[in-house]
Amino acid sequence: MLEAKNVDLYYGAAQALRGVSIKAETGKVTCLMGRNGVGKTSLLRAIVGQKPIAGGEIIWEGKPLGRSPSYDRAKSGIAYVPQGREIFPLLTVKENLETGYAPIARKDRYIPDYVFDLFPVLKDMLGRRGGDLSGGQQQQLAIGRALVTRPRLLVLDEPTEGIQPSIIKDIGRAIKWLREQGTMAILLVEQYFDFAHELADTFAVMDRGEIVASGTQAEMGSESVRAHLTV
Amino acid sequence: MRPFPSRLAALAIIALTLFGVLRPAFGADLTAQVNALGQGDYAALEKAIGDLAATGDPQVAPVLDALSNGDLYVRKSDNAVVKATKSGSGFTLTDPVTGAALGEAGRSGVTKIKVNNKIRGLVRSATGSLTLMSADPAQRRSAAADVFRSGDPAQIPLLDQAIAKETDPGVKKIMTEARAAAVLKSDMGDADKIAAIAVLSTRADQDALAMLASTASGPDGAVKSAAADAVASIQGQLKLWEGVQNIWYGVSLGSVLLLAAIGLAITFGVMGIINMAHGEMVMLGAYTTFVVQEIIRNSYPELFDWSLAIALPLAFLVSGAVGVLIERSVIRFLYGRPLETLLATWGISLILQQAVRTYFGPNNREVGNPSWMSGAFDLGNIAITYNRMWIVVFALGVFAVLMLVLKRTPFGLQTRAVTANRPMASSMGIRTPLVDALTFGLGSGIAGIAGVALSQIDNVSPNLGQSYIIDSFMVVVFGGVGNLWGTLVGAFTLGIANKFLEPYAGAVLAKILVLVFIILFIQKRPRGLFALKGRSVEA
Amino acid sequence: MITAFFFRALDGKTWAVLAVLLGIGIALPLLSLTDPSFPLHVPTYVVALVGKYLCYALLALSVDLVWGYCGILSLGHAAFFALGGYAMGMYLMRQIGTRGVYANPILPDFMVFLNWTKLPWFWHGFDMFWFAAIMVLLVPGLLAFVFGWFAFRSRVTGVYLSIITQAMTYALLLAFFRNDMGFGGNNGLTDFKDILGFNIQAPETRGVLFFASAFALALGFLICRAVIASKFGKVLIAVRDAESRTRFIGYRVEGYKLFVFVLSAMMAGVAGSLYVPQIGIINPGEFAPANSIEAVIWVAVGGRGTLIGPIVGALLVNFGKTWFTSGVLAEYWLFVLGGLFIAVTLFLPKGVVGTLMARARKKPDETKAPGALSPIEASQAAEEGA
Amino acid sequence: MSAPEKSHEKAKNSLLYLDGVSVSFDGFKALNALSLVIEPGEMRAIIGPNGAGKTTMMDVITGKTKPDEGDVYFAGTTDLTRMDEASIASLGIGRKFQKPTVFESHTVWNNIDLALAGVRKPFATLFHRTSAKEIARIEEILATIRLTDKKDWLAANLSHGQKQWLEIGMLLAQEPQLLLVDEPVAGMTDAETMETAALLREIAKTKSVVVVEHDMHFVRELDVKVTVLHQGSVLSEGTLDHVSADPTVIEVYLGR
Amino acid sequence: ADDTIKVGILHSLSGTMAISETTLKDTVLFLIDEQNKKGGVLGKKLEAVVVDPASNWPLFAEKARELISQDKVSVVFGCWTSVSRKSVLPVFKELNSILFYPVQYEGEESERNVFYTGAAPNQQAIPAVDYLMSEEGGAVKRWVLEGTDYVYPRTTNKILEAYLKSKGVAEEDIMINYTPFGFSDWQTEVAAIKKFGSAGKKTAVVSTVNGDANVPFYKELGNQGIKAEDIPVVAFSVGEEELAGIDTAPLVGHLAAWNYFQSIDTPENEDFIKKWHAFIKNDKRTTNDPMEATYIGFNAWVAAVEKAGTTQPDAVIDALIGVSVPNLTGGFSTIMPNHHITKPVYIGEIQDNGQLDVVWQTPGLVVGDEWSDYLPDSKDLISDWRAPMSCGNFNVKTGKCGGS
Ligand SMILES: Nc1ncnc2c1ncn2[C@@H]1O[C@H](COP(=O)(O)OP(=O)(O)OP(=O)(O)O)[C@@H](O)[C@H]1O
Ligand SMILES: Nc1ncnc2c1ncn2[C@@H]1O[C@H](COP(=O)(O)OP(=O)(O)OP(=O)(O)O)[C@@H](O)[C@H]1O
Ligand SMILES: NC(N)=O
Ligand SMILES: [Mg+2]
Ligand SMILES: [Mg+2]
Repeated sequence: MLEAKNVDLYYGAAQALRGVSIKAETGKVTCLMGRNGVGKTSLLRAIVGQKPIAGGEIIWEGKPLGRSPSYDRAKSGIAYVPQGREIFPLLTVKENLETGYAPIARKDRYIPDYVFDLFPVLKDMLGRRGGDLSGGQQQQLAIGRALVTRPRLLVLDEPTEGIQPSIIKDIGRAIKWLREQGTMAILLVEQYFDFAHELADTFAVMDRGEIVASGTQAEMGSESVRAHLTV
Repeated sequence: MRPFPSRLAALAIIALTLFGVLRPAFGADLTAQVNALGQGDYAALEKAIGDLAATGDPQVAPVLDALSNGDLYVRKSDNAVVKATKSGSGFTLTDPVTGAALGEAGRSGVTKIKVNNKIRGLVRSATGSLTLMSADPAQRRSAAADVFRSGDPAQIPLLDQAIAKETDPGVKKIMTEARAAAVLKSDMGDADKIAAIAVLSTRADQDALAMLASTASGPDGAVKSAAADAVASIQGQLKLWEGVQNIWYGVSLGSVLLLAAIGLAITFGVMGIINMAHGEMVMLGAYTTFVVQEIIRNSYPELFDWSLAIALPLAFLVSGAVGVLIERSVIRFLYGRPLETLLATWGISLILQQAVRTYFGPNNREVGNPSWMSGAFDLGNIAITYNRMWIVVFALGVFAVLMLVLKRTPFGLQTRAVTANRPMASSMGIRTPLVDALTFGLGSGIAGIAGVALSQIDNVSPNLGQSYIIDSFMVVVFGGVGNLWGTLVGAFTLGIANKFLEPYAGAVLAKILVLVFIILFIQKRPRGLFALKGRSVEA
Repeated sequence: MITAFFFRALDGKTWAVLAVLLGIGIALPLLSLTDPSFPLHVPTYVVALVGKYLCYALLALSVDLVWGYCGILSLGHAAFFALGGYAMGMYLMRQIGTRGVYANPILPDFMVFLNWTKLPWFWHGFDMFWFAAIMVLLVPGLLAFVFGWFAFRSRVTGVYLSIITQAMTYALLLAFFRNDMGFGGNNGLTDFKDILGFNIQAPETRGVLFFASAFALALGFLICRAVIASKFGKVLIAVRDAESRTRFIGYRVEGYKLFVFVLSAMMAGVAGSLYVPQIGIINPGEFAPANSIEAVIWVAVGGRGTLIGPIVGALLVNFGKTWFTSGVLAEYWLFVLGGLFIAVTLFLPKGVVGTLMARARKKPDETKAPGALSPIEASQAAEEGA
Repeated sequence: MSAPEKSHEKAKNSLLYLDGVSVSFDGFKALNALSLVIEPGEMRAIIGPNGAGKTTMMDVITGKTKPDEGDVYFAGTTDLTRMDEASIASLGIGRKFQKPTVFESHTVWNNIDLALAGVRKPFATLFHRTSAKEIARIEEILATIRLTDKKDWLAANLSHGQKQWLEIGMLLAQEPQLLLVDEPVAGMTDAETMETAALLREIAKTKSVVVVEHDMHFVRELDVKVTVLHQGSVLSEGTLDHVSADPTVIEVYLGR
Repeated sequence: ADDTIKVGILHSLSGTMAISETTLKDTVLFLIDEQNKKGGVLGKKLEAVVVDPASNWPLFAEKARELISQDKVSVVFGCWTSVSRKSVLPVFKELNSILFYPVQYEGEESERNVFYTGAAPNQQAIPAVDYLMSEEGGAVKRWVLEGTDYVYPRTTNKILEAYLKSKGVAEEDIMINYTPFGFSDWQTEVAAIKKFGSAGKKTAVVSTVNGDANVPFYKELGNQGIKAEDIPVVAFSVGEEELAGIDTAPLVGHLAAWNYFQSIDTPENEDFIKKWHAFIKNDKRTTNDPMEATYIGFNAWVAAVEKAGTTQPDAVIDALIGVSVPNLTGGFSTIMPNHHITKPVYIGEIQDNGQLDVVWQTPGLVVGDEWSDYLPDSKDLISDWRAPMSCGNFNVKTGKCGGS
């Protein structure tokens, strides 16, 4: 289980996160929502270690992560699908997937079949350069790449952004399938409410760097979530 | 030993010649003649050499060799000519003819017999005729070559004898050519000369051309026209060879450029660091070679031929370690600020240069060529020097290994991922600091081994790096940043272009033209020869 | 229109810089003419030294205009500097007239002893100051125009552009080295006697040249300021940050680049032309790629994308060089200088001026001076350091 | 393939006319004989699978990519394939990029100012003074994109979504005749999405708009003719309901 | 302080020229040390002021100005390349000080403030060619003039070309070629030399190749098998110091022309070398010609100061003319009115220990000729800095002193 407690984060002097606390449990999808610029991405970057936090702590599987670098967090089972995908453009699709070998045991260094089952396009495109793929293809690659590290926490930042409906459905199915495996905590940032609603076990809503509402799907009616998202 | 009066010596020579050339002379007679070498000025020396040669005694050859090598001295006490080798502060003396030990002498006890180029030339043609009959084919070969060069008609009878006895076809050919050369200079009949021209025209090289050309400018007649024809045909062939030669020189220059640039193709091409200290990494490799050779020279001289093999891994380690140090202490704070790497690495380059200057001194250090890196062999009509050839082979080898590392190993993959997007690579679990350090270390290490090779053809001085840095950047950029194949093709293209221009435009203009060519070429292909393509690059 | 153009640039800071530059330009030469016992007396040595620095500062300013504001990292700007210098040198050379060692009224000495019989065509006209003055602007400007016209039209950018500018200056270096070119080979042009009829070594002449350098620098600063303050300046920064995006909103990027590149080359040319009479020699060494790189380094040390930065950087680095190359440090000065460069990059990432300005501003979210390090770069650096 | 004159004829009454446009990258056909006509004042939604060639089509129209073959005409007569990006933009074709690209070290205000219709030539910009009218216009746009309070922020400091808005603002500032909008609502909340739709509908009253989007709610909200691209050519065209019922569209795009 | 006499040292300690110039800095320090051991000059100790002009020509001018006007040195020993000398010249003239220039150069200069203790072309190039043309030198008939593309080789080759032609050498028997500074790929050039030399006539190369380019040049000569017996190369810029960086075994027999060799066996030289080794604490360090030129210049200055009784430049400049000091090769060198000196000329052959053995020498001393007799416009010029003429470029035809 991942637990962030009272996290503060600054860009220069501007505070992007103010005492944010959130939990993501294994086998569940935790969905973080909020309008543009409220700090969702910032929180995720704090969790994966791309941005140091100024206050609070982030605890993963009982141990505080402190200031450990991203690659150590990856080794401890945290995988990240960033906003904007961040595919390695000059690496082929296959090579992009293989970058996930770094934190895992030698015997696990193969691409699990379910990656191709979930995203069949990747199989056809193994030899093409990642940077040449279309946006939707890159998004699938980014998720696939994260899965190669066999994560126990999957952090996804707006995975539906710019993706065609059928693939959104595929991604939705993929996330569901991953949840059903029960081995993985999934932290999902999403703007697309219908999509989030279908997947989320628990919700958290952010505004201006703070969590303004949180609770399980049942506790938080969809209307109350929506209300927080209107301008 | 009492010196013979020289008149007596002269008499002895005449007597000996009458007895027949191949009869061994008496040691005593020879000794007198040898002693004549130390009796006067250059003119006297020339005469003494001529006299010795005229004995036709094979024992004379080593004596003359020693003379030419500067090993003959005059012992002051008795004016005897001795062979001296340095031992400690003095010399160990031996008899030049018999090789018998003659004891020691202090530095002031002997004076060297000075030789100059003219003397050396004389000695060479003299030993040529003396060793034509030697038992060693290599010696006969070089003797024949010497006779060929001197083209002395007086040697024709000797050559005829030698050719008759010769069993080695290669040597026989040279002897035949030597004979032809001599015939052309002799006053033999037209038929003989035309036959000689035919022999020489099959040789078809610059030397043959020179001999035929002087015949062709002689008096009119059948000989002249035959020579003129031969000249024309040789000139045609040489033209062709000139093209081949330019290509080879270009390839060789290209391989030097490749070596100089290949480390930069990693630190700059792959990692995006404008690495102005690259040249200094090359320099460190060259100095490593110097240190290795210095130790070998002082302690294990028999290992000298292995010096480069020993220096290679060491240079890789030294430059690589310095690279890692630089990356960890400076460069790592500059990722994402590529332009500032220019400033910092410039500073590093100044420091490294001055450090080497302070430690090793500002002067050139001597790095020798092992025997297998010295000299040349002929391929058709071009002389291929061993050092250049091995450097071509070496450059291609380094390139291949590097290509394998980057394309076929997990480390290569991680390197490419890290340099493309450091935070994301880290999130994929790649230990970016380690990969960064190792990649920069690899680039620097490769530069170091390039330094080992370059020490074989260039100065080893604190300025070594500076002289390659601009060319290296040109090659990497011309080939297309980030593409190793580009660096390879770029290096050879620029090398060959340069060498084709040089004979016509001269070295300076050729270099200018190549630079202009690069500028124009980049207009056509703004991202180099092997531009990276795709939308990611264009954004 | 023109006055409005300059007027807009004249904010308080600009006034201050102009005042300081012109003040120095007047005060230093005057003080150097005072009696050595006068407490504020300035030795002529200092005037000569600072005069040289001012020319370097103008060169640095010109580099910053293209690099700091338009993202064109020119590694060949010393070429424009040198060409301006050569144009001036040719004028000074022709002023020698019969006072040359061979007393040839037309041919400079180096042509005489290499057996030239007539003046090459490109030397004509340089006996007139106005002609030379035009050439000081025209030759570097024209080279920059032709070079830039091709390169910008072909969309050569980034390191590719940097390297071909380096190739350009390197080719010129080699070309000017050739005695056949008619510019005096590696010895260059030297042994000048007078300029506009005044003895070039007279303290008064030196004073005027010094003032001219300070004035040129002030003028250059004002022009840059005005360019940056205009909408044109905003477009430049846009080009620097996202060139292709700028095209898509309708700006013809090559035109903008060409304009600043030529402007900057002319500034560099003027710097060179003032440098030569004060130094007394111009030779192909000025084309050396290392010189161009050094100019870039002055800018980086001072702070790229600030107009004061390059001036401060040029003064600082060159003063350091003067200082370190004498006395006890003489044999170790490269360690000091190299260390300085590393320290600046690591500890003053925006350069001396850039960092001071950022510190003065404190509030990070405010508009920052255009062109200081982009926050992306800065934040990435911060993260890496963390 | 139609002769140039003929296509010219057909192009006459259209604002944007693409005929038989093909583009390939290293042998991969991104556009395959694509034909498309936009009438003056029309708003058109373009949908299609990821990789169908939608962005590439915009690249072709705006001069970023030169087509291997085919015709692209603007306002009937202007051959866009012969023009560079800047001239095409000056003709009145504005574009919002899929990945928001703004001038990071400019303030939000300056980003809009740069995009503002008006001077484009170097000398003109050198002596240009921002007029009161222009200031008013910038403020108006800032209000529209809700970045008024961030007008002095550097664009680099904006979040992803804020950059999207800023880009839309820049597009508005250009006042183009034809707006090419690539995925404007990606990363926006549902409420913002609806607002954007309203904004585009407003614009479409006077301008022509081509919108690429994957958000079906948004496309429905636009309520315009939809073109479905697939593998570089038109797969289906019509109302949203019409194309949504097309089994191949469901197969390749909408999914089940 | 006033109790010392300051001596400026203006040699590059960094950059491309450090390789040659650093030794000269040490030489001056060594000479100052020796002089101080003898009690200094005029009862005052000498004090060295060392600066580093860093192989940067404008910096040379700046540093010269600093030495003269800030440090108030009485004399400066410095410069190697001609361009550095040209660069500091205006400063020495303006501030009226004294420069001793210790390197062989192209001539065509005689300035009141400069004393040229290196060889002029007639003290090096012409005797070398004379030797090669002689029977003993191999009776060379065909000539390659190979140089680095800058003023010294260009001028020297102009002079040699005129000289060779005056000796009846035909145009087609002279090949002139230039390469850039620091040139390192000599394959084409060496092949061309080989080809030019295989035309049947005895051929020699006169090399004015500069500095670093020599090592790769000689390596290529060795590897392509050009032997000194076939095509000797005589160099004017290669001395013991340069050879220390090369394996000389393949080069034995190639030549150099200088006014001094380390191998020259005189008591003065032996003493000099011994003390030098002690000073520099390294008995492998070589000595070379520019060091001797520095030695001569330094001693001449000391003698002139003693003679004038002051370090005041005008007095010392006047006093210097006619000063005669021992050189290291067993004779005396005299400062002539043209500010050049008299020197013997030696031709040495490279030995496998990196030393040069004298194979020939001029019968007497040669006076440095600043204005070459083989250049049409300079042959009418002479220089005499003694009053009343006091002119560096007096035209004997027009009877006027050109220049100012
Ligand atoms: N590199 C940065 N430097 C300075 N400020 C930043 C930086 N990145 C983000 N911010 C600011 O921090 C705040 C939070 O940004 P963040 O990217 O976390 O938002 P978000 O919730 O992910 O928004 P979106 O939905 O648009 O992606 C925003 O106001 C943004 O302007
Ligand atoms: N520069 C390029 N080099 C190689 N392939 C390219 C390039 N640009 C586009 N492609 C390829 O062309 C195809 C079409 O890409 P395009 O970006 O136009 O798709 P799209 O319809 O906009 O998709 P999305 O909805 O995901 O944005 C993709 O498969 C892509 O990989
Ligand atoms: N004077 C010289 N050798 O440049
Ligand atoms: Mg976000
Ligand atoms: Mg797209």
